[in-house]
Amino acid sequence: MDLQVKIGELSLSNPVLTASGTFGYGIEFESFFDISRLGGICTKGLSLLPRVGNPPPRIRETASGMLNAIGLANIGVEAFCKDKLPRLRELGATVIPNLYASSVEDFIALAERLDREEGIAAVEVNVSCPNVTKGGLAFGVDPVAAAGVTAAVCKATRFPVWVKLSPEAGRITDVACACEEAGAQALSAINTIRGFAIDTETWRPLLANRTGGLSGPAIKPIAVRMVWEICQAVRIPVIGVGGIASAEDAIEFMLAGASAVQVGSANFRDPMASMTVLEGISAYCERKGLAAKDLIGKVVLD
Amino acid sequence: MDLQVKIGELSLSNPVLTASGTFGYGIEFESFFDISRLGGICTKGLSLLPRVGNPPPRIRETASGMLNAIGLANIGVEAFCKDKLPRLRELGATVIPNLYASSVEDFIALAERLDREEGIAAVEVNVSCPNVTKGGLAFGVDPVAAAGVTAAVCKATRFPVWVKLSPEAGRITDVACACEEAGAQALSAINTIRGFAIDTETWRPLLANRTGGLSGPAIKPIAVRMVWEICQAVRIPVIGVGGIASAEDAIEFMLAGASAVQVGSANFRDPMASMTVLEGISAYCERKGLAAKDLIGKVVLD
Amino acid sequence: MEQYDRRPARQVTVPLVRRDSIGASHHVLTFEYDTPLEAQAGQFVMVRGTNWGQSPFLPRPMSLLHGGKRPSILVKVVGEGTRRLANAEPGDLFSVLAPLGRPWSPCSSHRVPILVAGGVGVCPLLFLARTLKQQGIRPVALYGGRSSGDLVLYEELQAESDLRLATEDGSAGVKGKVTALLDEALMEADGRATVYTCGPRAMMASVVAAARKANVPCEVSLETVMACGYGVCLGCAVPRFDGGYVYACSEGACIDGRVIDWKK
Amino acid sequence: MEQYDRRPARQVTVPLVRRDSIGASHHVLTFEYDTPLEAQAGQFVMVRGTNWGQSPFLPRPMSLLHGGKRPSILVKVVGEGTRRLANAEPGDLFSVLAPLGRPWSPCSSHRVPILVAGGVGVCPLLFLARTLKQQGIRPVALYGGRSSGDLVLYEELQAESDLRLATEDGSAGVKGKVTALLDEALMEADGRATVYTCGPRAMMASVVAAARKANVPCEVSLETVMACGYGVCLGCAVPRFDGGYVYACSEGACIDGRVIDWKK
Ligand SMILES: Cc1cc2nc3c(=O)[nH]c(=O)nc-3n(C[C@H](O)[C@H](O)[C@H](O)COP(=O)(O)OP(=O)(O)OC[C@H]3O[C@@H](n4cnc5c(N)ncnc54)[C@H](O)[C@@H]3O)c2cc1C
Ligand SMILES: Cc1cc2nc3c(=O)[nH]c(=O)nc-3n(C[C@H](O)[C@H](O)[C@H](O)COP(=O)(O)OP(=O)(O)OC[C@H]3O[C@@H](n4cnc5c(N)ncnc54)[C@H](O)[C@@H]3O)c2cc1C
Ligand SMILES: Cc1cc2nc3c(=O)[nH]c(=O)nc-3n(C[C@H](O)[C@H](O)[C@H](O)COP(=O)(O)O)c2cc1C
Ligand SMILES: Cc1cc2nc3c(=O)[nH]c(=O)nc-3n(C[C@H](O)[C@H](O)[C@H](O)COP(=O)(O)O)c2cc1C
Ligand code: FES
Ligand code: FES
Repeated sequence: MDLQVKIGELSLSNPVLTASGTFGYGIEFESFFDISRLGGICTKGLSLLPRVGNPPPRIRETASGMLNAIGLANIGVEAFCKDKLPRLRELGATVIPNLYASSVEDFIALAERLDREEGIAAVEVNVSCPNVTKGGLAFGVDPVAAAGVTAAVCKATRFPVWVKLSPEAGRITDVACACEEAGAQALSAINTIRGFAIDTETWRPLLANRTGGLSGPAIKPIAVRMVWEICQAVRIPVIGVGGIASAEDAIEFMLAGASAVQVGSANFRDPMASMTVLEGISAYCERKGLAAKDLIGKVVLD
Repeated sequence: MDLQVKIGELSLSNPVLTASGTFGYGIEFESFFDISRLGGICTKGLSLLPRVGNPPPRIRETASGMLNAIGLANIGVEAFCKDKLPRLRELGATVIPNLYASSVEDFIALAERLDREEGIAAVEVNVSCPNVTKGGLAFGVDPVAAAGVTAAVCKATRFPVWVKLSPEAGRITDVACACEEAGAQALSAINTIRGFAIDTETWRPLLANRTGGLSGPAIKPIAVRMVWEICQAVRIPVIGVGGIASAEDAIEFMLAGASAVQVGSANFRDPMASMTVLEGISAYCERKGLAAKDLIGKVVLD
Repeated sequence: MEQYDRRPARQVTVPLVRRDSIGASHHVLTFEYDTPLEAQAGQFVMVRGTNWGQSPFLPRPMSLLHGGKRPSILVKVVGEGTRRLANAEPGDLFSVLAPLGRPWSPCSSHRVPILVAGGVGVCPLLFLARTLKQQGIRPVALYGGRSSGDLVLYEELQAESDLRLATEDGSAGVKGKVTALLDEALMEADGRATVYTCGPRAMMASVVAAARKANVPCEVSLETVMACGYGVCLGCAVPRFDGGYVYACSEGACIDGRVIDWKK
Repeated sequence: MEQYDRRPARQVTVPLVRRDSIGASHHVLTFEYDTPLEAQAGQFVMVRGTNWGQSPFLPRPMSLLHGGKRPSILVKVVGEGTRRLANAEPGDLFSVLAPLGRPWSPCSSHRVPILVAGGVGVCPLLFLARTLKQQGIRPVALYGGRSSGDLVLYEELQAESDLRLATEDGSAGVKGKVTALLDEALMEADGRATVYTCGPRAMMASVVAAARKANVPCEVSLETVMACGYGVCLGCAVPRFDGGYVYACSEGACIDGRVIDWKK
C-alpha cells in the first residue's frame, strides 16, 4: 500500500498524525504501539517556560464531544528538548513540536531553541488556543497578526512551519491566505471551538475557566467544511483535524482536500485510535486500489 | 408557577418558543397539543415570493446533530397571511414570522406586508441563513449590513423586530451591538453553523447543496457560549437557540442570560419536545420556588 | 391533495414485545400499544429507542406491516439506527410516532391490484395485501431481490396473494428482474390493473414506465431521508415532474408515480 | 515518583459475563479476559461499551474490585454513562483499558492498615483488603454512608477485615460519620497505623487531617473527571498543597493525602 503523503518538502510515511494536546509528548504511547508507525506526532503545546495550566474542572463531556480548558499545561521547551526529544528520536518518531506563546518575541525564542535540536520534522504554530488569557486566539482570528507570527517563526527556524488555525476567525480563509503568504509550509485546521456549559443545579460554569474548547465528533462537519474552504483558497497543504475517530472520518477530510489528518480527542477514548484510523485507510486504499495521496481533494462536485 | 418573561415590551406567557424552520407554520402541531401554550412560534422563514427550496438530499444526520440545506422552501408571505395566519389567530398562538430576503428592499416589502396583519407578536429577521446563495449569511456576518437591514425593517413595521444572528460572524458581539443600536428589540442566537459531509464510497457531498447548517445537541455548548457573550455586550433581551432538547438545556441558556429560548431540531425527534421543555421548566421553578424570569443571567461567576 | 381519511399521528412510548430475527440483517419488531394504532396500508412510523441518548439524534422511518394493538415493522440493518433497532430486546422502550403519511389509494373494484416489491419495499405491500384480503380481493404480487435471502416475508405475502418471485441469481423464482414479471402480469390483467410498488428507485422507475405504457394507474411508496416524518422539516423533498418537489412524508409516502421526476 | 512496579495498560475488547445488581443503582459488572489482567489494589479501568456509538463519547473510570481472568467493577448510577453500564447484559462487549493509575502503597509490616471507605469509595479498599488478606494481614475497615443501603459490598469487606459501620441515619452501625470511628481506630493502633481512604472529598479531607494529627501515613484515592485515564489529556488535575497540580490518573489515583490542597 502506498500511503506516503507530502507536506511541502516533507515526506510522511502515511497521512495519520496525532493532534496536539491529545497525545502527550508521544512517549506515553510507547507501550501501546510503535509510535514510529505514525505519519507524525504533534506534541502538547510547548511554551518557553513550564506552565501548570488552569484550575480544575478542566474537562466536561458534551453530546458527542467534550469541552476542555487545560490552559496549555506543559513542561516547557527546555524540558521537552532534554527529557522527551532524545527518546522520541530513539523511537524513530516523526516529531512536530506544537508551539504556544503570548508574544511574537516568545514565539521566536521558542523556534530558535528548537532549531538547535535534531529530529524535528516541522513545527506547528498554535495561534488558536481558546483557553489562555493572552495570545492564543488573539493571533488566530486576525490575518495580520497571524501572518506576523508566521513570518517571525519562519525566520527563526530552518524547519518547515505549519500554522494551526482557529475556527473562530470570521473568515478562516483570510487567515489561511495570510499565513501562506507569510511563509507557512502547511496549515492545520481546526483547533477547538469555544463553548460554555453551566450546571443547572449549582448555577456554576462546569469548567473553572468558564469557557472551554469543543472537540470530538460533534464538530466534525464544521471542521470538514473549513478544511474544504481553506483548500480552495490556498496552494499549500492542509492538515485536517476535528472529530476524527475512524478511517472514514479521515478519508472524508482527505476527499475535502486535506493532505494529512490528525487524530485528536479520539485518542482519549482509545489509545489505539490513531492505529485504527491508519489501518482503516490502508484497507480502504487496498480495496479501492489507490494510493493515499489519490484521495486528496477528490470530492466530486457537479 | 410564574413563567412569564418579557421581551422588550412584549410579554410572553412563558419562555419556551419554537425555532424557525423546525415547527412549520405552527398549524401542523394542532393535533399534537394546544399551540397557544407556547411562549411563541417562530414560523418557517418567509420570503416575498414562494420558494421551492434546494434539490435533495437536503438533510443528513451527524453525531448528535444534523446538517440541513432546505434552502428556505416556503409558501411566501402572501399565502402565509391568507392561509396560515387566520388559523393561528383562531388557535390563540403567539406568532413571530421569520423573514428572509436577499435585499434590503425585499426585507422592507416583507415587513410592510406583514404590518397590514393583526395577530403578530413580533417579526424575526433572519440575517443568518447559511443555505441560500444570496443574502442570508452575507448580512449576518457584517455588522454594518446587519444594522442596515435591522433599521430598515424597524422603520417598515409597528411590530417589535428581533434579529436572528449567525454564529459565523467573526465577532458575534459586534453584530449584536450593531443590531441593538439599529433598533432591534431582541436578538435570537444562534442559527446553524455551516458544515460539510462527504460520502466516502461515492466521494460526493451528502447534501446536494454541498454545505448545510449544523444543528442539534452537538452545537449546544457553542450556542450557550455565544448567548452568554452577547448578553454581556447588549442590553436588549436575547433568545437562546441551539441544541435545546430538555428543560435543563433551556435553563442553561437562561442562566447564561437568555430571556427566552427556542426549541429547534428537537421538534423533529419528538413533536411534543417543546411541551416537554416547558413542563420541565415549570417543574424546576416549582421545586426551586422561583419564577422563570429569576433564572435569567444568574450564572454564578466567581 | 388529501382525499383520504387521515388519523392524526400520536407520539407514544411503547415497549417492544417481540423481536423475530430473520437471519442477521432482517428483524421484525412488534410493539405493544395501550389503545390500538389505527393505521392504513402504506403508512409508516417514526421510531426511536428511548435509550439512544444523544446519538443517533433522529428517529427512523419504517413502514408498518399492520396496525392494531401490536403493530410491527420489518427492519433491515444498513447503519447505526437500524443496528440499534435490530439489537433491541423485548421490554426496551421506544418512542413511536404514527400513523404517518398518505396510505395507498383504494383499488377500484373492476381492477386487478398488482403489487411489485423489491427488497424491504415489501413491507407496505404486505400491509396492502392483508387489507385487500379483508375486502375479499386477492392481488397479484411480484417480489424480486438479488437472491432468495432478500425475499424476506415472502411466505406471509404468499398467504395473501398470487405471488411470483424473481431473483437476479435465479435462487428463487424466475431468474432476472422483477420488472420482467410485470409485463406478463399487466398483459394478463388486460388494461384493468392498478399497480402498487415499493423498492429501489430504479425498480420503481421501470415499474412506473411499464404501467404508463400499459395505461394503468401506478402508485409508488417513496423512500427518502426524513428528519421529522410529519411535514415540518422539509427535508424529504423528492423532485416532481414539473420542477418542484413533493414531500415524501406528507404528500407521500404513497403517491401517483407519474408525479415524480424519475430522471433526477 | 513511580516507585511501584507498574504494568503497562492494555486496551482490550472483552465481554461482560455477569451483572449482579444490588438494588436499582448499584451493579457489579464482571468481564472475561483471555489472558488475566494483572492489576494491583487501587488501580482502575477506563471502560466504554462498544455499542455506545458517538455519545457518550468518552470511557468512564471505575476502580477494580480485583484483577485476574474475570475482573470486576462496582458501578453506581449517577448519569448517562453509568446508566448504560448498569443496563448492559452478559455478552455485551466493552473496551477496557487497564490496569491504570498508581496503586495503594504497601503497608509496612509493623503498622496496622486502617481502611476508611465512603459510598462507592469502598471499591479500591475492598481490593486492598483482599490483597492484605493474601499477605496474612487483616486490616481494620471503617465504612460509612447516609443509610444502610449505601453500604454496598459490606459483607465482602467484612470477610476480609475487622469491619465497623457508620450511617448518618443510624440504620446500620453507629449513628454518625465514619470519621468518628476513625479516632477510635487510630487510638487503638497507638501511632502504628497506615490509613487508606476513598470516598467523598470532604470525608477524605477529614481523614487526612485526622491521620496527620495522629502522625500516621495516609493515602487517598482521588476521584475526578477523566477523559483519558492514562496521562495525556491533562484533564484530571487536582490542586496540590504548593499551588501546582497532581494528575489523578498518573500520579494517583492513590497518593499521599498530604500532597493535596484540601481547601480548594
Ligand atoms: C417512508 C419510509 C419507510 C421505510 N420503511 C422501511 C422499512 O419498512 N424497513 C426498513 O428496513 N427500512 C425502511 N426505510 C428505510 C429506513 O428508514 C432507513 O434504512 C434507515 O433510516 C437507515 O437508518 P440507519 O441509521 O440504519 O442508517 P444511516 O446510518 O442513517 O444510513 C445508512 C445508509 O442508509 C441510507 N439511508 C438513511 N436513511 C434513509 C432513508 N430514510 N431511506 C433510504 N435510505 C436511507 C443512507 O443514505 C446510508 O447510505 C423506510 C424509509 C422511509 C422513508
Ligand atoms: C479513579 C476513579 C475511580 C472511580 N471508581 C468508581 C467506581 O468504582 N464505581 C463508581 O460507581 N464510580 C467510580 N468513579 C466515578 C465514576 O467514574 C463516575 O461516576 C462516572 O464517570 C460518571 O459517569 P456518568 O456518565 O454516569 O455521569 P455524568 O453524566 O458524566 O455525570 C454525572 C455526575 O457525576 C459527576 N462525575 C462525572 N464524572 C465523574 C468522575 N470521574 N468522578 C466523579 N464524579 C464524576 C458529574 O460531575 C456529574 O455531577 C471513579 C472515578 C475515578 C476518577
Ligand atoms: C484536551 C485537549 C488539549 C488540547 N491542547 C492543544 C494544544 O496544546 N495545542 C493545540 O494546538 N491544540 C490543542 N488541542 C486541540 C486539538 O489538537 C484539536 O485541534 C482539536 O481537539 C480538534 O480535534 P478533535 O476533535 O479530533 O479532538 C487540544 C485539544 C484537547 C481536547
Ligand atoms: C431544517 C431546518 C430549517 C431551518 N430553517 C430556518 C429558517 O427558515 N429560518 C431561520 O431563521 N432559521 C432556520 N433554522 C435554524 C433554527 O431555527 C435554529 O436556529 C437552529 O436549528 C439551531 O437550533 P437547534 O439546534 O435547536 O435546531 C432551521 C433549522 C433546521 C434544522
Ligand atoms: S420528513 Fe420532515 S417534512 Fe418530510
Ligand atoms: S485523565 Fe487524562 S491525564 Fe489524567
